[in-house]
Amino acid sequence: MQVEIREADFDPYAELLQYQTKMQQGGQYGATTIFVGSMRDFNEGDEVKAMVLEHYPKMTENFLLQISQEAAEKWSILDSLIIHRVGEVHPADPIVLVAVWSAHRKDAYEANRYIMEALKSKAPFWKKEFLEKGERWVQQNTPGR
Amino acid sequence: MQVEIREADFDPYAELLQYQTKMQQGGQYGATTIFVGSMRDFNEGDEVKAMVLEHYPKMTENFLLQISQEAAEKWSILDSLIIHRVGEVHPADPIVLVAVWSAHRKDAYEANRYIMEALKSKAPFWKKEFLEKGERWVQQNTPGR
Amino acid sequence: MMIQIRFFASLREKLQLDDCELELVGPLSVEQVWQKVTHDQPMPANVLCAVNLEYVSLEHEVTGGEEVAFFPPVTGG
Amino acid sequence: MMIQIRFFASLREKLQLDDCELELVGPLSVEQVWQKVTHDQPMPANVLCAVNLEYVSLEHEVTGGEEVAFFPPVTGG
Repeated sequence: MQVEIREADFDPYAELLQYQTKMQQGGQYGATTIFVGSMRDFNEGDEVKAMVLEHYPKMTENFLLQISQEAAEKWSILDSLIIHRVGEVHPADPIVLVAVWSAHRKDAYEANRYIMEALKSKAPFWKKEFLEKGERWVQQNTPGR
Repeated sequence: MQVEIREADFDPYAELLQYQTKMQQGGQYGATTIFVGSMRDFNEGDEVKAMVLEHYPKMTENFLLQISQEAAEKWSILDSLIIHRVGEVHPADPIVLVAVWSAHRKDAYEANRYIMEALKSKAPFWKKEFLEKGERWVQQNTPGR
Repeated sequence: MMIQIRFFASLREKLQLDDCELELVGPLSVEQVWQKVTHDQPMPANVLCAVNLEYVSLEHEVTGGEEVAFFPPVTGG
Repeated sequence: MMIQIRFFASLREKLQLDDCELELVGPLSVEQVWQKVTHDQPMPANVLCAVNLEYVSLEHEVTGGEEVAFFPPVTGG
């Protein structure tokens, strides 16, 4: 179970390969579910040029670890990984990676979604968008969207 | 939208990176959901040494394309990829990869799960397990598990 | 008119029947195709059937030129 | 006893308040902490509050030594 805040661009697929190799649980997990959230170039009718992600250091890591643990209590999972970007990101850059390894797909799907919904609704990150003209803070995340 | 049957081992993360690069839709998708099914070394109380996956050529591809299209009609998705192994596989080998790209996470999660449940319940693949002593056909997939 | 018949996985092994052809004299339901090619072996309750690569029910009629497939519950993924 | 107070994101920019400290003479609710450090600016309805890195309600009392944080709805992921 691992949680990381990244200040630089990352390749989610390279991270997954590396983490999974280190896990050494091949043969135990039958199901891996992965969510990758990436920056879109369009939001609320406007073209977005860049974004800055702010976070609350330590509280973020604590919270992400807490929801990973909650997921491990609610579902039968073997391991999980969360990576979240902070700092300046550009369209197409990965922002968040959530991966869950489990024996069976039901646990893997449900635990992954649980973590993402908790992250979206309560993890202390904030996005400021930079548009052609000016900048704005994203007001709120839409539940379950 | 792509569907592939593979006769040799594949690296799902390398495939994802390659497919996504070719897609050229970076900035449009905010959500990518991925399911990777891997071979477990244990099933129904027995250690499994190897497995052979048989399929019904052409019907499999048709069916997988059909469920990809159904998912694209039911949810707002930008692209999808399914890769499924056939032939001899060993513990920890990837068997199936399902990836869905969408603007928003709800569509990406639901479409991915829809494809996997349809694949598990109706795509014409069959697994034969090789145990320490003897071999056996897997009897059926458990719905939603 | 001929039809092609195919068996897959455990069903192929159990019946010890390879893929074969059948000459039709008139339309047959896929259930009747089963009876002819297996020489009236009982059909397991969970057998699935496809005609020309699409799932069909056992009542589906074939008239010639089709590929008919019988197989056990699928176990992919 | 001192407490540390932090503001994040749009709230920090709007209030134009940097992180600061406050000397406590007795226990205060986090709502009272807000009133003191913002000089009674109205608190937006959706403000979230954490004490020592855990979410708390506005009635939560601090007695000294804590880190109190105020921030707008989160928008990560």
